Amino acid sequence: MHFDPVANMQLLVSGLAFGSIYALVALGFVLIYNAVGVVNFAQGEFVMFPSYIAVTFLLPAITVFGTVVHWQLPIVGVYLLVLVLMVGFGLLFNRIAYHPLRDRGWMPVVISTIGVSIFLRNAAQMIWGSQPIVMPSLFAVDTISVGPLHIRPQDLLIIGVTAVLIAFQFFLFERTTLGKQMRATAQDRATARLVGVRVGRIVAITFVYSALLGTISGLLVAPLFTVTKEMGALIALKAFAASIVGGFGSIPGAIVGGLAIGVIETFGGFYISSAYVDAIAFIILISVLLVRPQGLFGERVAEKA
Amino acid sequence: MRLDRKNFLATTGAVAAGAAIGFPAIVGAAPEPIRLGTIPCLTGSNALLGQQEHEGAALAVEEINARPDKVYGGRPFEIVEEDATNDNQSAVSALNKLLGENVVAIVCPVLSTQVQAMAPVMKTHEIPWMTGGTAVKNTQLGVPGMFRLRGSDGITGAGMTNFAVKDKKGKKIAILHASDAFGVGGADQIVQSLKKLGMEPVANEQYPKDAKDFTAEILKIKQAAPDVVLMYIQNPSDTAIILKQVHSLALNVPIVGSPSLGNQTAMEVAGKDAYGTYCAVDFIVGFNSNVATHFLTSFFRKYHHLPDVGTGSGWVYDAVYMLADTYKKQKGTDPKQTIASLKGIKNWDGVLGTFSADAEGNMVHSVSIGQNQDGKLHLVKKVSG
Amino acid sequence: MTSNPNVTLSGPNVTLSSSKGGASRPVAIAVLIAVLALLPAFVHSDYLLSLVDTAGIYAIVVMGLGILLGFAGQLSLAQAAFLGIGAYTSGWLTTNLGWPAWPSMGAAMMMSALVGLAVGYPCLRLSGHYLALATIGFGIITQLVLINWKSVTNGSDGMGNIPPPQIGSFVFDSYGRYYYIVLVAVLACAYVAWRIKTTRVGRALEAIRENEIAARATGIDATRYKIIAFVLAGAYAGLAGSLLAHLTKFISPDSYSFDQSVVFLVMLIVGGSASISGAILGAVLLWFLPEVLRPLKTSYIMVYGAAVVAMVVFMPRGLVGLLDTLRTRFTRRPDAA
Amino acid sequence: MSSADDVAAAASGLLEVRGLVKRFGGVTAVNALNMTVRAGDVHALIGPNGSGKTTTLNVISALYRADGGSIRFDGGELAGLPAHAIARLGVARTFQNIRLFGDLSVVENVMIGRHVRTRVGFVGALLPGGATAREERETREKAHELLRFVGLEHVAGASARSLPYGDQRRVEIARALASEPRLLLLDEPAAGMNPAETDTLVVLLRSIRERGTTLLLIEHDMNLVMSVSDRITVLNFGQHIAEGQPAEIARNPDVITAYLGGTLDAA
Repeated sequence: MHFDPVANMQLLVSGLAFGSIYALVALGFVLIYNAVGVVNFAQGEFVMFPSYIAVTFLLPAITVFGTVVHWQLPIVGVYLLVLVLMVGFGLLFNRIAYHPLRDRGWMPVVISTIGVSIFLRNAAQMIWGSQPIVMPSLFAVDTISVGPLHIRPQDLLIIGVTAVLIAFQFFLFERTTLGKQMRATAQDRATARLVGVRVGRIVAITFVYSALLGTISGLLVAPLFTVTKEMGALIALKAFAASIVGGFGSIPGAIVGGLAIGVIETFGGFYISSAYVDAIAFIILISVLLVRPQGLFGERVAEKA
Repeated sequence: MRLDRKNFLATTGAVAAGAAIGFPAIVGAAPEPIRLGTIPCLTGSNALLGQQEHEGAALAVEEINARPDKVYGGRPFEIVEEDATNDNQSAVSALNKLLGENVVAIVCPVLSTQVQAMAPVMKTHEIPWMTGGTAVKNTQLGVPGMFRLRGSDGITGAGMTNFAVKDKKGKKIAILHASDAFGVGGADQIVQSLKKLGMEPVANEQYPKDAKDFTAEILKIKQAAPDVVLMYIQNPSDTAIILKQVHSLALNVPIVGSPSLGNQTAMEVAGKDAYGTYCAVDFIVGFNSNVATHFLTSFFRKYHHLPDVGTGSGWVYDAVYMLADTYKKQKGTDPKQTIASLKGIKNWDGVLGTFSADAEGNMVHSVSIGQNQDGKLHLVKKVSG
Repeated sequence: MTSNPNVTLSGPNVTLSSSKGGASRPVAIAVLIAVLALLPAFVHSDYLLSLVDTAGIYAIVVMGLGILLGFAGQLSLAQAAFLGIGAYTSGWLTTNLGWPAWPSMGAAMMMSALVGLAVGYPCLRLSGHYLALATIGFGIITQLVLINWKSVTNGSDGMGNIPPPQIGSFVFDSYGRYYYIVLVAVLACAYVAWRIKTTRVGRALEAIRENEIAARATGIDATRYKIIAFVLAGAYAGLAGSLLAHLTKFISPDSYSFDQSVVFLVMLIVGGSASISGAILGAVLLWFLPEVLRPLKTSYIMVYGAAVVAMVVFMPRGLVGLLDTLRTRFTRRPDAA
Repeated sequence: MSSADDVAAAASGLLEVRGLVKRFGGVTAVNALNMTVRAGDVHALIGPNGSGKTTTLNVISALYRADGGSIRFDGGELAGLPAHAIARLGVARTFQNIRLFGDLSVVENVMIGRHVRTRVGFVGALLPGGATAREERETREKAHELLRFVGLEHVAGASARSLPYGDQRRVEIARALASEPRLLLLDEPAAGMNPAETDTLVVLLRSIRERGTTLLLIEHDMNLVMSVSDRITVLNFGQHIAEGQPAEIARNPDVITAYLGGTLDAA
């Protein structure tokens, strides 16, 4: 294997694009973790479900519940529609899977999110069947060539949208009242409640925001992935890993963790072994955990006795 | 012992009604249906394959039951379907359930690992097992009554290799395959076929389950500068994504794929990215018999989409018709008799071509190489194993 | 403020379930075992027997997870990997070295226990979600090794022709016969778990689960006990893996996935995590539930997912908690006044 | 205090803390602390909030690692040993924010306290009857006896979490006593108790002392401190500012200043 600068650039772009998706989904994990202290195992379905809804309205013809429908709507309208529907989805998810269990510790919530995940995956199969579905791309060309480098515009879009969302999130958390309330809830719910934050509402908003992050990730990757009921599962697992590498609960950690896993995986697949590519990610993850159990950006939890 | 609640109610109902009017329930009842078992993977990550299997069987049964000339003794076919899901344990329990359902033949799941997991149970039952699993091993498990209605990986792998080396004049062959049993098995067959030609692959890349980014694998293959790339992949979605990335990374060499490359779903999903690629397939539209044409039209009429003929629906459709013909011919549904009859099948015309059983129960002995020309598969040549 | 006398309601015998459960308890257990032992005499369907055999084997895995999670409070999402290690140890020893099944089962148990030790030790520094992720990682790596280490595992093709156990010329080659092996194994594992739970080691594990700092300050070597829990969970899963391998006679890496580990976790939580009977009940119920739902065709997994959510929401302490509540409701009435 | 007193104290010191340092980041919580706890005494450690009392206790019981100095218990060095080893040597403790095994019953909590005085391991547990059963029985009897001692036998079967606050503190004490410690560290045992409960606690602490257990006590309730303590160490900003008998301490001007000019007239 000789060193090839073009190949390396190619790997970097692809790694960053995938890393951006991991980072976006990881942000969703981190938000929910911060707000309610649990991991949402249905986060992958937050990516998958909106993708299905989007293709349902985008394609000239699609089979829904065994009948062919022709709803082809303009792309911007569809994106907005999906986002609105996913707001409702986030609220419903909070109501069903989290709210009844909010005082029962993290384990029951984990199990209930697993249940929802099983439900949604198979509901998707019931509704849309098992055929993978292509989401139309926003771009007329699949690839642009820059010298010897071949770049997919979709990859650039993913990286760009992720950057914008990170900036937006920074603004939201640092500059707005809502963001400050979310942070207060994350840090200490009891105190937040004392100072007048409506914690229940903030938690609901967190679920909605997390669902929207999933939705955007889904809309971004669907043109590259094809829409299937499994499409969110592995992304979610890697994003979970990313959020832990970064330090659970840390937003910059989730971003750096996501990008790092994306890039390391792609390079690892090329230089070490593509058969063991998932192992590479997890070996790095476990090593990070053992050296720095709080993750790269996590704060060392003060020992309390 | 039948566990199905509906059947239980129907039976008790009939008995009660019979008793009420003073007749035994049997008299005047419709002819007893011929119960045929199927075990597709209806749920889990291979649900697509299972759905296609289900569609093929359902279509065949519907047609046969409507055609007096195909029905033996006026007895309609009835399908007893159990979900093999995605894991071996559930597949085995589905099989055990079916075996208690009084079925006369069983159509196996298309996943070879499931077939092998079921083999110990299958060995203890002498009934016809119709499989579409392509692992060479499937017909060598010592299961009496095992019949394969598709070309094995041995035939397909050799066909692809020979085409790449002899027709495309490939001197440097690269392989890209999935890490599942299908991909690994097929890649092994290709390596063996290359060895027979005194060659070794210049790259042999395996991608992990559920992978969505193939940049690393494709770039590695590109660095090996092959003349031809052979792909052995079952999942049509993977196939399509790989073709897209092969295209965007400008790996511009002839590609010869396993049947999934010529699979309807993969071709639709990959679109332009699949144009010009070759594949080894059991079936090519327009180059098969009238049976095939009929199958395609009635399939489309029923399901509003085109079938995945080879991997998915065609072989199951053929399996059901083959059983129907056999029952009619031998005037009975006795499983042992059926096994004997199936062993003697010669030049039987089905959707996937002409079937002749060999000693191991393999019924298909050749494979076609097709090329995707603007979204349609065209026959390039037929190769035998 | 004086203490509320009502809190004594449950009484030491109920909550401790150790030495003095009254005379009825051993009798009830003996009757239950007798009924279970006679089961194959009444059930002749291979389908049902195969389900029962598998349910029993899964109960063993879930009991092991119960020791780790239910007793010691350490979440592992790698039980399926340990199951795989057990299955492949057994498979490799019997098909490659020609070992008989019995010693292979022992070796499978040992092997999984050893790996449990190797994994448990570095993971001790982690807790909660971090531990969960480290074990997910271990599970995924194990599955990749099973797929890629072809010279030993035969890769994705899987390993076939694993012989059934036999005593003399009596071969355990039917579901009915194998049932007795599974029954003995389940009872033995339940006995071990019960002895652990009701003696000093179990109390130490529960102390760690409830409050690790207090447990350490009480003189409990938390590190050592957590390792014991990891090793036991590994051993249980290893035994189960081996039992499964000799039952199905074919193993392949796809059975030992993360999803399968999740299934075991759900079984435990639905059953009732800190209870042995809960682990068994959960395993049996959730293994049978999809089977019962089979007539729903493809929608059954969807219903199964919804059922899991409903069970967690409406049965906070799992099935065992629900049964306890019902029992209390029906038996406490006379002296409730 | 004369140097002769010091020598005498050192000679009979069950616990000797010398030059103990504990830092958190840039903050020095305990700074070169010296303290001698004599065998058989009730020794109180007092000081304003944030003066490093709890930190000192946590370092002694190895929940924190010391950054310097030595802690000698009965002549042996504790610094560097893990928490469970220290408990094994005979140092038990309670916690400021109660740390019971909440889901377990009261008697089980106390039985767990017997851990270091019992042996049955994993293998022993599997063998039926004999030694295991005997030890189990003894453990349970001992636990009930201790619950009687702290006045809680009637709630033995209740879950620890369900008890009122004051009772939970007594369960913690019973659990600590179950290990038959030579030194018992109590971190604000009266916190959250009403006056009646505090009175009971005083009686309890005295009877623990009569059993021959040395007590090192952190407490804010000065009535309690003055009435049960034999000696008092006063901390401020992590430093030792006075040590002596209650009466001496109550007169010490440094101590009075530390408590913001207040007087300890309660004594």
